[in-house]
Amino acid sequence: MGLSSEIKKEMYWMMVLSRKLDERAWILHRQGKIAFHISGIGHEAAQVGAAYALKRGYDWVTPYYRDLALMVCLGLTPEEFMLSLMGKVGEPSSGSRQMPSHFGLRRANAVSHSAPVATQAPHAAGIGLAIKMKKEDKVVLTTIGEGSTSQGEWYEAVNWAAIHHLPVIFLVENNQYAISVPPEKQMAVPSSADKACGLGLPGETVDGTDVFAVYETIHRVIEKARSGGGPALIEARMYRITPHSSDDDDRTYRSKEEVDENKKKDPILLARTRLIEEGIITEQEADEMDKKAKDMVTEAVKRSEEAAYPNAEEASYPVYVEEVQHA
Amino acid sequence: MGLSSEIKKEMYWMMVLSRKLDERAWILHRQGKIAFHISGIGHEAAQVGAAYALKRGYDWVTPYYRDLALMVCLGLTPEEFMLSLMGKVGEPSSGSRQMPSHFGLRRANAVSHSAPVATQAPHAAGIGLAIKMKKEDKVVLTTIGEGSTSQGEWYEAVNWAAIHHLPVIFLVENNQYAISVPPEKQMAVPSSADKACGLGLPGETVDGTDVFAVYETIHRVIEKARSGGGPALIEARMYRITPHSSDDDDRTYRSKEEVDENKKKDPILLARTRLIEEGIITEQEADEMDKKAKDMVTEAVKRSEEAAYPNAEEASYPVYVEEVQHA
Amino acid sequence: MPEKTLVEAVRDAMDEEMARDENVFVVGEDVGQRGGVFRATVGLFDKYGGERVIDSPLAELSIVGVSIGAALYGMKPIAEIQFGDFIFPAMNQIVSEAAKMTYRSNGEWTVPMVIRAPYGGGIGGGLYHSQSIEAFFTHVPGLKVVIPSNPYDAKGLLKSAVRDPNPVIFMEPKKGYRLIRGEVPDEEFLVPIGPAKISRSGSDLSIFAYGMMHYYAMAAAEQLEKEGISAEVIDLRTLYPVDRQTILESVKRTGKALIVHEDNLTGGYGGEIAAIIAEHAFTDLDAPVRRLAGPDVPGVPFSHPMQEWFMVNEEKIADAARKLAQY
Amino acid sequence: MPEKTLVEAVRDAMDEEMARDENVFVVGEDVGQRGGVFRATVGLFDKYGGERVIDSPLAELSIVGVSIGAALYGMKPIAEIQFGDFIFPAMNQIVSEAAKMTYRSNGEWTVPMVIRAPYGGGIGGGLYHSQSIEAFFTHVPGLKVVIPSNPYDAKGLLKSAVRDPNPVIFMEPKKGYRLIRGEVPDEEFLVPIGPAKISRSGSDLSIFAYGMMHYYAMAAAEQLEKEGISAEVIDLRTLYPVDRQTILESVKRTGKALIVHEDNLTGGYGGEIAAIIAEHAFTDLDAPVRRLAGPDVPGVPFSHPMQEWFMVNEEKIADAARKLAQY
Ligand SMILES: Cc1ncc(C[n+]2csc(CCOP(=O)(O)OP(=O)(O)O)c2C)c(N)n1
Ligand SMILES: Cc1ncc(C[n+]2csc(CCOP(=O)(O)OP(=O)(O)O)c2C)c(N)n1
Ligand SMILES: [Mg+2]
Ligand SMILES: [Mg+2]
Repeated sequence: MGLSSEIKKEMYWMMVLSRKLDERAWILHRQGKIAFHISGIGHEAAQVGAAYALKRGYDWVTPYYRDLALMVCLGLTPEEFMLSLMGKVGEPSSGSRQMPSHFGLRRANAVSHSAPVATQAPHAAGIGLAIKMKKEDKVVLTTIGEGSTSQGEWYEAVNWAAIHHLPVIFLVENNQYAISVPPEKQMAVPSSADKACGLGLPGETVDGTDVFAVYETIHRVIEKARSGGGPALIEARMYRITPHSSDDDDRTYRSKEEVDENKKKDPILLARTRLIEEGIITEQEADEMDKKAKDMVTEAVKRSEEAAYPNAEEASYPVYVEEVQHA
Repeated sequence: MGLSSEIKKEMYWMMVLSRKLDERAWILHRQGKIAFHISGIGHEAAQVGAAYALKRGYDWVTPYYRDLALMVCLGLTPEEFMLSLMGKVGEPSSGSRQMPSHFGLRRANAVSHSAPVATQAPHAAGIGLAIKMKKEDKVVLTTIGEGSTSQGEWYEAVNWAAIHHLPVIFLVENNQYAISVPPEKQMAVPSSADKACGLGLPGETVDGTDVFAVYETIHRVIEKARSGGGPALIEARMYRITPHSSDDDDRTYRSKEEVDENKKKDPILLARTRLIEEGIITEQEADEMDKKAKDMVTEAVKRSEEAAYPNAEEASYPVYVEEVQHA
Repeated sequence: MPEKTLVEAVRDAMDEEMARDENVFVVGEDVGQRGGVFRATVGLFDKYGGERVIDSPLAELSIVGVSIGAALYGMKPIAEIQFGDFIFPAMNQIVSEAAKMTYRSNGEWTVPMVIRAPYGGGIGGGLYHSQSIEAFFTHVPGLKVVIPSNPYDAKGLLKSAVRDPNPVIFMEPKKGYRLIRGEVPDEEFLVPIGPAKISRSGSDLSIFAYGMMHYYAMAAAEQLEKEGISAEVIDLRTLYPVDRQTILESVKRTGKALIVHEDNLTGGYGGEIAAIIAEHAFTDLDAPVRRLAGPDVPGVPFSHPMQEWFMVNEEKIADAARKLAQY
Repeated sequence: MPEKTLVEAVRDAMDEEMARDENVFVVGEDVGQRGGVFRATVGLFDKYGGERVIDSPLAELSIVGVSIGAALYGMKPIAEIQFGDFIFPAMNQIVSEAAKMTYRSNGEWTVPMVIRAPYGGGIGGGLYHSQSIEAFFTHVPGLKVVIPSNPYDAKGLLKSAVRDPNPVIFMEPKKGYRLIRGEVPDEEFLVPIGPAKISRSGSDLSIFAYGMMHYYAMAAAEQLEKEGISAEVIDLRTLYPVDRQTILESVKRTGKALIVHEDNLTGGYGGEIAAIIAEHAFTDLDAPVRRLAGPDVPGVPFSHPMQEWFMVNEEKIADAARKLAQY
């Protein structure tokens, strides 16, 4: 499948680093040091696989709140993430105007995300339209949860991309829940990918816990889209290992047994085992990566704790701008 | 197919009567006697076929503006239609608050229609939900143009019906245009019925110029829905023989040749030929029906012209009601 | 009398109304087993079952649209919008359909439904979990807009809303859900939709507020009393249709008006109150009509210092009132 | 100087801007070969082709959402909403996305786009082809709201809107499309977004209006002059952000304010103007601030007598001004 050992190792590293950031966020929340966290634990394979299929920094992304690992691959630094959790100066997506995980990174062509689910999908279609108008060979990847594909907003976006044959990849991260609501209450088809047939674009489901399978699938549809082959809809299936967010109590709607059972398919465990089996890393190297990631995170937390809060008056701008920010 | 000659004749009569009403509306418009007309010419077979598949007055309908023939089958009288064209007292859908063809007929369980396309679709899903909650054996039919299925609103409605297995029939009247825009610019699938596969309900296309074929198809899916078999999506294909409305100039976007060619598939001509061939009516009877319909329409015009305009002050109510109107 | 929190009062109102009338049902995201993300529907799923406490797809448009359909059929839906911020996808169904149904059908069709939506900032929710949305709806004839400021009113007004034959937008100050406690009798009672309430009599100036701002206004008034300033506090409660009489009578007594809301100043609800006073109490006024409201920026920022900059609070109200009293 | 109709001026503005900047494109329903249902885009398809004059699917949400995406990429979309009444499906994209993008991303992302929407009644359009929609948007920081009242301003303001780096809602008084004519120079010119305009100086009272109502206000002022009443007429033009200075200076001169709009009174845009005057021109006022506006019913009725009852016109303005002058 063409991925060098080097790249595979790097992809694994991205998963590990994201996980450590995410785990630390939960700890910070328990310590009362941050007010809110929404977690990507369990989604790392899908996001890292997708990110590596992109020409990062060249292609465009309209992400969603669960995409920490995707953003890390796009260059979001541990410190930047920690700044967002703490609402400090230097947070790159919004200057801490938005809640954590409302991602966006101009330097990486990752568009600012808001909270109303599915709004990013039409933006992706519009970016795809602009790419096509300008006759460029970029693509745009947009991600979303399976529950959010119930929004008419998502349907209209996919419809545009299909009609105009736009270079847009719609990636659905199906983690079996929309807060408490399972997919059967969101759709009458077995997979979000099945929605493709009604919209006139190819649809495919991939094991979202297998980072290399995701890479392979997304890479294929991206390269097709890049060369004028039109959009694709991919569903990556995984399990949301954590509660929806730090505000959620998932014991009200699912059992500990179910969660524990699904932890066996933790994408990082699976990747680790596989890379060791393939002789790409050793147990020891893997442990070292864990440690290195933890240290980086600790350092990032330290620096963020030292960082300043914004001045209150910064809240007064920017409501309007005098000049367009150019792409 | 189980339709008696009597019923077939009645169905033909409904088509003829609707056509004559519709044609007269165009004449009144040309005479400057009315300000606006939106026409159902070409749609009569689909609408009459669908109407006769319902238990009229028992089942529910959320119609759209092109459904004159459907409404005539549900009991809208020629005079009532003419009152709506003229904005006179006694108009049953809105007391002439709404433009003509914004149908609605409480006594027939036909819900008030507005202008923003597709809003009627979620209402149908909600009515279906209520029917299911009350464990009744009614169904609800909702109609829409193919262009309007581009709205997220429609998608969400069908999705609800599919998830909850509601007794809702979604009938798409695909007349090849949304004002000037052809279906290829609305969807990347060949037929609106193809959208069903992405939503998890059965979808089917039927020749919308063949009143009996439409009847047969809709009757089948209605009876299935009535007995708990869930929703269905049917596309009836026909051609919009007139401009979009009296405000439209269709010469800007389609040729006279194209229109003329399609007039050959006028559903009334086809039904007439067929009924004569089957010996159900004679040429002479058919001509008499035309004449009778024309006379009825003339009479209706006369009475409507004599009718009063509403008093200006009637416009001040009803903004709120003191009591719910019960179903 | 038992003491309840505001959110408990909301829950109790729904419970009682569901017990009273089997046509009442609850629909929204996570309202079922999860009991709502703010726990406003806790226990209802166990008591009334999944048929009457429906976990909807993640799609506000159809939550409202389907509810409208059910209401047309004779049901009484209580639709929960998880955060007021997410009501915008449903705007078309609310403004074009629910609000206009009665008028456009000349009273033939009515939409007896309640849309519940938690609103307001100061809870670390950033731009998209903090919005005040009332001004979008206090301008739409056919809707009623109600905002309670305490548990007693919350229960009594919500019960009235469920029984109201018109569509009611019921906004709940989410910051007060657990913070605001108060006595609520066990016996059945209703609070009528319509009249504002004089929460506190005073002679030096009138403070008009609602929801969370009313809570702060009362605290400010207490503070001011110690300083020898007698503030009358009016809880507007039913924002639309507006209770002009209570407002004008109060200004007649005090000669000075301070209008408070947390929503943006410009185009906010306060403008209407100020305009009513400026037109109809002109000769009573001893001072300019003063508005105290959120600044004109697109949302409440997340980071704490910026959030505090945005929010109106007890101190800001007391300050504004002091200056006005001294005018 | 050539005389143009208002709709011609709109068309010319788009033509010039498309010729000037290849990133400018037009998107909407029937804007292509059909040239728009009001013929505002006539000729643009032939001149610039289907890639830059795009017939969208019949779905306002994605017309706006896709335009936002394209704008993020560096394009300059002009999105046409066929009737202002049909803007509500796009509310979420406008309010949650376009308006908040700059602020929420701390200026990293901007949305330079124009949304054009014909609005207003008096054209036999009934509830859904007559609405005034400005009050939904003159309350949304991040948006600009512009309404021209004559061809010169329409052209100059629309060209400014296209060049503005912020999202602009550009509402066109459709009743005036062909009715309102005026001289428009052939040479390039811009009219700045922001300042209101003193259309006519006067000393007895100030009339504040915009769009079609400005046209009637000017006619009323002429009538009043003959009666010896000197009315100053202010064309608000840019409704949001509002030009407080021009408003307050005018009231300082005349001491009396009459605010006119055709939208419903309560919660309408006029409330904000009245509130500004009541707060900041208190000592200048010789009379109550008077608003003249549409009645608080859900829409403009179709039937002629009822429509006239709803609409504000020259006579009603003259009457109100006369009474105010005599106060
Ligand atoms: C329009 C809108 N409605 C409701 C919410 C509240 N909400 C936030 S996340 C969420 C569930 C999303 O589920 P899914 O799309 O499956 O994504 P996941 O969180 O599982 O990754 C909900 C209901 C929202 N953010 N936006
Ligand atoms: C939300 C909305 N947008 C735009 C319009 C204007 N409009 C009225 S009918 C129509 C075309 C509808 O086409 P289609 O759905 O195919 O139905 P048909 O008229 O062909 O029967 C349009 C664009 C509208 N009524 N509602
Ligand atoms: Mg999910
Ligand atoms: Mg059509």
